[in-house]
Amino acid sequence: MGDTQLSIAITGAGGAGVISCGELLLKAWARCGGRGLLRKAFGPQIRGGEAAALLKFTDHERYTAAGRYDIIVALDWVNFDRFQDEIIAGPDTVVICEDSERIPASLRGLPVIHHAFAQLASSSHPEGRMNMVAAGLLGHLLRLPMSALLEQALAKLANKPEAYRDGARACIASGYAASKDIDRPLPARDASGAWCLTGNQAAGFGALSAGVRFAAAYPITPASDALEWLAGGLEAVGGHLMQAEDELAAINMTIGAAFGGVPAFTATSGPGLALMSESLGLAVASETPLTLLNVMRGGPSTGIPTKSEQADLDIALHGLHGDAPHLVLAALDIPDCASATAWAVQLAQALQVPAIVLSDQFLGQSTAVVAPPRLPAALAAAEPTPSTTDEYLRYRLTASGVSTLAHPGDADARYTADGLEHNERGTPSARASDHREQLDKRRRKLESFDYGPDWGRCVGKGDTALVSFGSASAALDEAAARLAEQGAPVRTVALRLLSPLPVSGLELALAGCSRVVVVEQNHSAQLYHYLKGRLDLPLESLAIPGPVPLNPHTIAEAVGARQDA
Amino acid sequence: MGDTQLSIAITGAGGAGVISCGELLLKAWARCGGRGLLRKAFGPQIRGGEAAALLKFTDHERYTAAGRYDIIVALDWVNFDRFQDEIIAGPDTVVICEDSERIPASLRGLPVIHHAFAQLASSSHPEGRMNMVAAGLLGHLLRLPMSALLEQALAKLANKPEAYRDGARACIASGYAASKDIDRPLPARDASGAWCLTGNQAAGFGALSAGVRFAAAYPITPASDALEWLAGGLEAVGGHLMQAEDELAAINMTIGAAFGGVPAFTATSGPGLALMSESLGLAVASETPLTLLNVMRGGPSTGIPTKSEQADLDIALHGLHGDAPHLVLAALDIPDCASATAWAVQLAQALQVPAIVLSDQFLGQSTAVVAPPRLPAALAAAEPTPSTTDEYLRYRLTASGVSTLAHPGDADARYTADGLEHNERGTPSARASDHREQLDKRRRKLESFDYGPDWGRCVGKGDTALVSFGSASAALDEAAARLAEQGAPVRTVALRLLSPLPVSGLELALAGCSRVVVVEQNHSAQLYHYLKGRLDLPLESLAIPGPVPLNPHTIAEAVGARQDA
Amino acid sequence: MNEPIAVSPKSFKSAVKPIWCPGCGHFSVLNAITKAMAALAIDKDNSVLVSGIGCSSRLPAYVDAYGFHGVHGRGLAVAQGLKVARPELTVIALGGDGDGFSIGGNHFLHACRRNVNLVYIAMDNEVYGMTKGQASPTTPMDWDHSKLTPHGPGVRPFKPAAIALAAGAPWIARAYSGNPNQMAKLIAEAIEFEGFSFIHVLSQCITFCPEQTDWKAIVHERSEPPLDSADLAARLFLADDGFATGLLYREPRATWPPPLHIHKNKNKNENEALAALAAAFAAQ
Amino acid sequence: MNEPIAVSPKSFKSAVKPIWCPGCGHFSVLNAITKAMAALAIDKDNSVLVSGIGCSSRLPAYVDAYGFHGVHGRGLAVAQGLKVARPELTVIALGGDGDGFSIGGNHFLHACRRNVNLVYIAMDNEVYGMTKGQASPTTPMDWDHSKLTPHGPGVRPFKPAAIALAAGAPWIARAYSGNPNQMAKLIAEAIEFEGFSFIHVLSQCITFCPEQTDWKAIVHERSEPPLDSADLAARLFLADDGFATGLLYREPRATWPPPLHIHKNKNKNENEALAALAAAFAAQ
Ligand SMILES: Cc1ncc(C[n+]2csc(CCOP(=O)(O)OP(=O)(O)O)c2C)c(N)n1
Ligand SMILES: Cc1ncc(C[n+]2csc(CCOP(=O)(O)OP(=O)(O)O)c2C)c(N)n1
Ligand code: SF4
Ligand code: SF4
Ligand SMILES: [Mg+2]
Ligand SMILES: [Mg+2]
Repeated sequence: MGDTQLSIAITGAGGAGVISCGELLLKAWARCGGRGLLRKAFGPQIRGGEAAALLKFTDHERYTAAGRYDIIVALDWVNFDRFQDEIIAGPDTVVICEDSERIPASLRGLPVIHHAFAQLASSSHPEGRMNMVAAGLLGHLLRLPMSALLEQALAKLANKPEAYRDGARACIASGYAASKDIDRPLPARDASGAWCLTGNQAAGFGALSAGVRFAAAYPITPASDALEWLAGGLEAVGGHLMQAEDELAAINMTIGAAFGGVPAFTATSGPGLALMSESLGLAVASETPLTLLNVMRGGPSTGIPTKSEQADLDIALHGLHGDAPHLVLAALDIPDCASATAWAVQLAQALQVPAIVLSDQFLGQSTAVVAPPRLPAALAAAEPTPSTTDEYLRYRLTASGVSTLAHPGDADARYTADGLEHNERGTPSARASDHREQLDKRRRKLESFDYGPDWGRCVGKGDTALVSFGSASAALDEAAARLAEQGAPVRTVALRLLSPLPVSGLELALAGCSRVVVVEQNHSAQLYHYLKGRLDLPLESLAIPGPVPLNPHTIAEAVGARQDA
Repeated sequence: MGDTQLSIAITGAGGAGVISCGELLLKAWARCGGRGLLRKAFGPQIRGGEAAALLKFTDHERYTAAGRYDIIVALDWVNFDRFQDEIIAGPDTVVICEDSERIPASLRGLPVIHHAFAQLASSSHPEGRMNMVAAGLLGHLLRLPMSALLEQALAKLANKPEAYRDGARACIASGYAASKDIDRPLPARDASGAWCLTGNQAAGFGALSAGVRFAAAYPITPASDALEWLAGGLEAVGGHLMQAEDELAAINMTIGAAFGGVPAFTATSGPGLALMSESLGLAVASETPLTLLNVMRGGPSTGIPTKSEQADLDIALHGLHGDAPHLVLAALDIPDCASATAWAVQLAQALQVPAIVLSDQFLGQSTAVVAPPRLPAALAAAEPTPSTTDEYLRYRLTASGVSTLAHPGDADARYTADGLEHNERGTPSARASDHREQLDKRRRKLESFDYGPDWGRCVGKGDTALVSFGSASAALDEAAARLAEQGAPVRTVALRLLSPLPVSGLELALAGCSRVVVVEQNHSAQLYHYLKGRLDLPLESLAIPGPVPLNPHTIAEAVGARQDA
Repeated sequence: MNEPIAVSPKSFKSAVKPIWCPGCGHFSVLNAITKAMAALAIDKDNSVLVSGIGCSSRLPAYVDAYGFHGVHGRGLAVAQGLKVARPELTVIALGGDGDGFSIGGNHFLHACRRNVNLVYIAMDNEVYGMTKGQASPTTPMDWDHSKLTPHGPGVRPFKPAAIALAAGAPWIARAYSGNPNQMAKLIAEAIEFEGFSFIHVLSQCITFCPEQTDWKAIVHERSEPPLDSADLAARLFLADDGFATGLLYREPRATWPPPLHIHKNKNKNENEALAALAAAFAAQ
Repeated sequence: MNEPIAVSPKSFKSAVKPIWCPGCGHFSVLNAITKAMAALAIDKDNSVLVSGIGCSSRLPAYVDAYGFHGVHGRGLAVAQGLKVARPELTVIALGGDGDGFSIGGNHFLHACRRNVNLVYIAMDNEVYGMTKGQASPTTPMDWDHSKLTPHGPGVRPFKPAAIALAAGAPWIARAYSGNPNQMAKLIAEAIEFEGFSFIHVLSQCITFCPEQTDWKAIVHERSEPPLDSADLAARLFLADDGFATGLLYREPRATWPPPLHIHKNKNKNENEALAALAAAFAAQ
């Protein structure tokens, strides 16, 4: 397995189509057997702001964003400037731009290729666009056949007027022709059977595969596209997606469908999760299963809606009022968005509890070429403890904590589900004994369940361990690879199950470590404090807020440096 | 200082007026120089359910609920039964009831006084009510002059028809006459200058005293009466209370008034806090000061709305999405509801941040006779770091993290407050450097502030410490007294400031302890895990969920027992 | 309405004893619901009552059917999700004026628009009963019995029928707790109506608004057939006294989801569909 | 409206450059607002623009006044709290159709009822622009351009003016982004009106609804004087095409808080009042 990479950043105005250009290139590359990743970066607002397509072409699956770019294509400099903190050049970076006069300070001294995007676009065709010129240019650099580029462009424009397609054809051709060769090794293209998808699509697919047949939706960046994919997906399998008036309605519609026995799902991001938290508590108390995908973005408040951060861990774990035990999972990478979501649906259904799956803008909106996601095998149906009475008791106290869940339509099991504290029958009760028994039951069913080995991914050996969750895990793995090269091998533990915390699994995985560094992409070290509050281990924190993706190099350095200190 | 106590429980149906009876007795007692506490207990719903007035007459200020009752007055047994877990009899308890045939098992064998409440009520006056008969009876037992009872009864009925007052007079008189003496020592009545109020009233008073001139309200048990008191209080000082359509409106109205420069307040309980969490994040990001009183009740979800629990600590600390540092305080007892709330208002204004004050149903709705609350001295106004530019920068980076806050009407400081990440000027920005700087600033202003010694109350010496927050603290102090009597003195630390956690103060207070037991009234040990996540101390957990009040005896035993183990 | 069948309304009551104050109007609503269910010989196992929080919202536990007692103000959202997921069920949402018009106002608006086929019964006593008598959106401007608004709310009362109409509800009736037979008839009609049917029930709170016993004298049954055009109905709802009872407006229109959609869903081969979705992700 | 004074609208623009798509209708609303402010020679230091989240809601930062850019759907609540706390300020709330009629629907309803003296401008482009073009409450039933609702939302569009009227708004106008002069005039009138004034602006989203350029041909100015009775206005709002512009309805009524209350508050001695409140707690 070689390790050749080529990374390309393309920046432009929000409407200039750099993202489409990146998608076209990645898909054409994938079509020819290549692997890679496209990260999408936007300004604070979706329209009218800046956009960047951040491509990484690789010869094996790599889920981290590029730290430095080999090629930077700037359609203009104003918009490039807004990514100053995010698009870093290396010493060999090649800059391709229209305006070679006003190159920003950070790129000065680098080789520059001037390219008249605007002029080529307009001279090629009345409907010509700069992004297609760029696609042609970069397609040539990537040594892709023009036919592969055209195939993708035409597929994308299939429902548009003929003139658009003609324009794309002409521009790709002229970009291709005008391309100057640069001397860069290209990653091998030998994949087969790969999929090309975003984490949000993967999450939708995972949900559907695990049986979700109802979703309620209120749009929010960066979760909307998971819901958009599901709208079509649900229709295909015979389910329903309802667009709700707000997140309060969305979560309650989800609860309603779930109460009806139809596995139900919703997706949102931080602000929406906050709005849903009251009713998540209702799902806990009424023991209604549901799955909620939270695609994290920069916070607090509206924050940085279009950029990635891992700062909703606290609210996912502790954002419900009262003692409200529930499931929290995290997807580790783009294909794992499918696996983790499918697992969450299974667990939620089996344990009659809401499950929150944490993803983030990076995972959710990046497109990757990957092996098809591994979907979890169906959970063995929990053996219901036989009832000792004839009467149906919705909230019967059982050894496992799980009671038989009847649904409307089931004969002679009529009951009223309740968010008020209740007795086994479901009748509201304020008695201390009922309260204690139901609190115990709701905790017991989560804590006594055997989650198996899927709670996390543990790799490597060493005296030092790096622990993380979600998308930070890929950066961890790359950091570990670097440290191993430097002769300082480390273990990595990536948590897929965050609540209930797999304490014994973690303790085993971290046994004997003299250092445990908790790495996460937020400011207040949320995972660190959570783990420290539950484990007796020598923890250290490495918390770096977004929106720039976690850099494996930085992590390796920080860990290495402290090792020396 | 003696330590004579007399505790009386009066139970009846929701509409039977046992609470009024208890209030009448406590107020008459206070009027005669006595000290005491009235805890109110209700069934799961306010109307039509059961109610209990739980009185404790004492000779010095005591803020815990009684563990056992010396006298139990049951107007009927059906409603008494619903309090089985809460109203515990001792070996010498006297039972006073109408129906001495159907005494429940738990009370059998105790001395019983039969009292024909219903018959006396109806024979005394057409408008006669049992609760007033009971008031007369118990007033006599307490050796209160009849005039003191009548004074309170007539004041309460001042706006009712004359016949009601006549009925009350007649019933009190006949109850008084029919009273049989029981041989119990009575606490001394030598207080002067005391106040008689609930924690919710105290919180309202604290808010007003600290300058609050606007409140927004959505009713919720057990917080509504804080808002109801404030409606009158604000009118008296020239402010406004707006009744909102929901909690989302309430918190945003509060933010609006605060943005206008008027110190603003709202109060709610768990479900409402959950709904407010998104907009609390807005207050954090836009640096808008406000104070939110959260009167905790049994959870999760609708839970047990009328009973006390301390299970909203997690959501108060961690319920906001993104990295959203804010203030969390807790009132330690009924008068401290005034002091802690006033301090919270001062801190929120000084640090331009939302402050959550945790109280609970026990503190909020119990009436106590206490020394007037101590209000904090005005905070020294933070010296604003002089600006180096002429331009007004709303979110200027300063050493303290606090920037000058201009309000509409101020000349030439126009800016737009924003929940989007922004630069110093307030202009939205998605740049990593702006994000990092503003995250640092928002944390810095909270963490670098000197909160002084008011962060908690530390009492006693010993190798073992008991740590708690809020209303559990009183139980802690009594447990400590018991342990001291048993020759096992302990320290107690009651936290008034929970976030930012006063780590150095705590470490000093707990220095040298070999055991630190974290005591709290919830199921999942929320304070324990929070402290463990932030302190390197040998912590143990003693978490007991509601709704029965924490019992000092149980705590002392648990701590003692473990000491032996 | 079908021929009444000999099922006793009592058999539709559950074993849980209502804990409302004696004289509360909500008792009549409970009676009217069980009467209507009996009259239609409704299948208990396939019926669900959904509510929010309030004295009124406690009702589902008192009926022998499936029930969902949710959180304050969100019952209509639960009911819509349920009905869309399980179109064969009879779904009745209910709650109070605080629950439905104050905190739940947005869901009320959008449920009227969306027109999912279910019944919504708003039990309006012009007060927050459960939390001890604060003003609700329907409270008269000058009602000064609450300490929270000691001079009255000072806000124009919310007009449920007018809002429902403006938002697009196709079936609007008003009933009164003093006339449970009329109410039962309306509930039965609402269940049979194809679409979102809204029944505004004047249901007195004897404890906090004893003055509502005067409603008896004011309430009047509207004898004309229901109006069938929104602009005419709007005049009625905005200009009248709000005490006319009966079926006031009826103008059926497309429900959500489109019936075709429900039908189409029945015949899907899920595995084939999933395989096709997977195939679309194939890179090569 | 006062005699226009020679203040330039441009001086009411801030230094922040709008980042809307070229051709977005929201530019006109910005122009109309600054024009109205100039025409009234409004004191910038005493004016506040409050908004929620959406392309439209970004507007406050572009005006040289105080501004508050809140969270999605809650701008009206912020604006009401602000105006009640600081009655001397000029407060303009604004936002989009998603912000105001979907997630913010409940606050819209209750703001109309409550009648706090402020202006509310809803910039309606029948779409969620900011989140890339999903259906909003005002989207036509069959608009199938969003993947979230690939066959169209299938729900009857929300009628903002009809809802505002039913909820009790006393002043309702409609404007169009293609006619900023008329809009400026209406905004100025709204500012001067004593009460809650609602301007429904048809403001096209060129990116996601290019078909809205056709509005130019459909929009028609209503020349009659504004209606002054709710039941008549209801007929107009429910039966017409929704494209009539101008001041459509005006029927002043009591604002909240009652003006007397505001006035009384001015003369309180706070210390005396606090002492009296404390005295009421005295036990002996
Ligand atoms: C989120 C939330 N806010 C507030 C409450 C408190 N609360 C419970 S019931 C209720 C009002 C009930 O009034 P209504 O719906 O009219 O029912 P009624 O009791 O009058 O029948 C309120 C405000 C709550 N349970 N949850
Ligand atoms: C609580 C919450 N939910 C969802 C969003 C995502 N969101 C941002 S703007 C918007 C819709 C904006 O539409 P509209 O108000 O019509 O404004 P426009 O962009 O069309 O001008 C949505 C759903 C959010 N920011 N917050
Ligand atoms: S308080 Fe009012 S609404 Fe509630 S049960 Fe009693 S009478 Fe009925
Ligand atoms: S997306 Fe639409 S609403 Fe948003 S700025 Fe562009 S044109 Fe305007
Ligand atoms: Mg009510
Ligand atoms: Mg819009």
